[in-house]
Amino acid sequence: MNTEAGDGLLFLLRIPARANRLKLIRAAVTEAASLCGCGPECVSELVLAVDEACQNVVRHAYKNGASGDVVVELFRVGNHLEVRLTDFAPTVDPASIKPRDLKDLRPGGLGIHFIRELTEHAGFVAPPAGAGNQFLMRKRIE
Amino acid sequence: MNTEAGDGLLFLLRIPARANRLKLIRAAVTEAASLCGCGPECVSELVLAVDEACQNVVRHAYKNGASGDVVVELFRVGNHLEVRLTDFAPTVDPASIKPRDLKDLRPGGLGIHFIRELTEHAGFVAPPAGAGNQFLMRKRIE
Amino acid sequence: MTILAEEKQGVTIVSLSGEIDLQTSPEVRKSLLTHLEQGKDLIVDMHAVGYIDSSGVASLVEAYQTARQEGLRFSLAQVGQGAMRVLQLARLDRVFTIHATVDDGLESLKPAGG
Amino acid sequence: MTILAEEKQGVTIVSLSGEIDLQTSPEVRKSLLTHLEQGKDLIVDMHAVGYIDSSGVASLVEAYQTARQEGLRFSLAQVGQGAMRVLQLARLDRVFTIHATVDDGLESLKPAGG
Ligand SMILES: Nc1ncnc2c1ncn2[C@@H]1O[C@H](COP(=O)(O)OP(=O)(O)O)[C@@H](O)[C@H]1O
Ligand SMILES: Nc1ncnc2c1ncn2[C@@H]1O[C@H](COP(=O)(O)OP(=O)(O)O)[C@@H](O)[C@H]1O
Repeated sequence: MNTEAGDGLLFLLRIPARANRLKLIRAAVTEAASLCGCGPECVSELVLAVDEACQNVVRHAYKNGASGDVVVELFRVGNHLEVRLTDFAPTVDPASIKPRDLKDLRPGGLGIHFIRELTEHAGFVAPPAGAGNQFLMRKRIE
Repeated sequence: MNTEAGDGLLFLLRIPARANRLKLIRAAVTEAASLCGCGPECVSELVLAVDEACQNVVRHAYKNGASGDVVVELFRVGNHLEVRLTDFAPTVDPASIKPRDLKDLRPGGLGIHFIRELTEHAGFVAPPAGAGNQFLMRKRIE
Repeated sequence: MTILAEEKQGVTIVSLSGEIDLQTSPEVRKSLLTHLEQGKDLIVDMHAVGYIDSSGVASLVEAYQTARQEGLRFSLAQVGQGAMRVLQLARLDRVFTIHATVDDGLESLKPAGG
Repeated sequence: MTILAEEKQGVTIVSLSGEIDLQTSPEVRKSLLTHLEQGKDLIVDMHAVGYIDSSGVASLVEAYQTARQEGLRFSLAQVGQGAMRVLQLARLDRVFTIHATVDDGLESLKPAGG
């Protein structure tokens, strides 16, 4: 196993939750995941999952013109990478978040489905004090 | 002027101060500076200045096997970018930091010189509570 | 994101290059829909797409559906490995017509028995 | 960082590609010094260097100085715009011999009147 990066925090990135910042987030995740020994496919999958989850913060958590930051934290925990996305928007009811039936062909509604397919685990956890939501994803390093 | 990113925090990146993390830092600075309308040369210059300052944290602030994080914050302030690098190492005496005479040809000792050439302003400022040092750089967006 | 369009044998070929994400997909969507308004079949050359996310996929779905409504043929060509993986995740690899090359696409759009 | 070496006309040509930074410069340094131990003139092909920082420059300076001590010629070839800017910042653009191409470098290392 690649030991370029040991257990613990790989990075914490706080950034305004806007569409034009997703590229920067992807760049950071790409570098950090590569450093942990993720192969190219695993890196792409993690990058897409994080991007989709960040998009949801941009489009749904901050809505009706509200804006704020998102905090992306990437940790290495043994042979897994753990991503924590924190926002400062009103707390969401996790039950309201469901993937749609893919047979019903229409634009949109794929993000949650992608995240579930691309990670071993994904879901909301209790947000830290002062935050609105925290979304946690876990993916095996491969 | 490019208004893709307005005044304020572009990103805050907290990351272990290690040589193998510099690439990630460079990627983040590249994306954020480009977003602010910096041209390719200005981006490269800022990236090099930030890299050199981070290297100094890795090699000099944390020394004798000590380790810790560095926090890279990039702000847009009008037509300037402002970088604040914070470490949690013992506080340095700014007077001890001098560029060397370049005529004296030897490997090393170029970082401070590069930083001064590449930025409009660079120097230590009072660190926030709990931190060891904060190094501030300012560069015009061009 | 760079979007180039040309016409070949009466078919519009739109070549996308760069990263299609939440920031750039509105451009892609608008460009595809505008080209479809010309009433010609459309092939999207995907070979230079380095990244595509769900919002990019949504733009393709919308163009696909618009084309069908207008009785036009819509297909993709030269889909790279990364983009193909995303289309598979979206279960669209069997919905979209996907050609190995733009020329294959043009060939298959030719009137039969020409 | 990829480091490739070959020998041409009795000269070692080391081609560096990728980013030379605090993480990768020790490799570059070691490779250049090891090649110099073979007692041959050395040309560093820089065309694929996408990034170089002060630690990378330090590796080049050390190789340059080692070569001089050993009475060997050390030069750079095909230095890209970005790397050249960094050498200029370090005031080394006038210290190092810099060739437009590796072939130019080989030509200038040929014994005179051959
Ligand atoms: N971070 C979030 N905050 C609030 N609501 C969300 C969040 N993420 C997803 N949702 C809800 O879940 C739905 C499905 O999300 P998704 O599968 O990503 O598709 P889309 O975003 O295209 O609708 C969204 O339409 C939204 O109602
Ligand atoms: N962040 C820092 N903390 C402590 N000392 C520093 C720091 N940055 C620079 N220095 C001191 O200043 C000197 C000059 O730094 P620099 O010009 O970057 O060259 P080099 O790091 O190659 O010696 C260093 O050798 C070190 O003693």
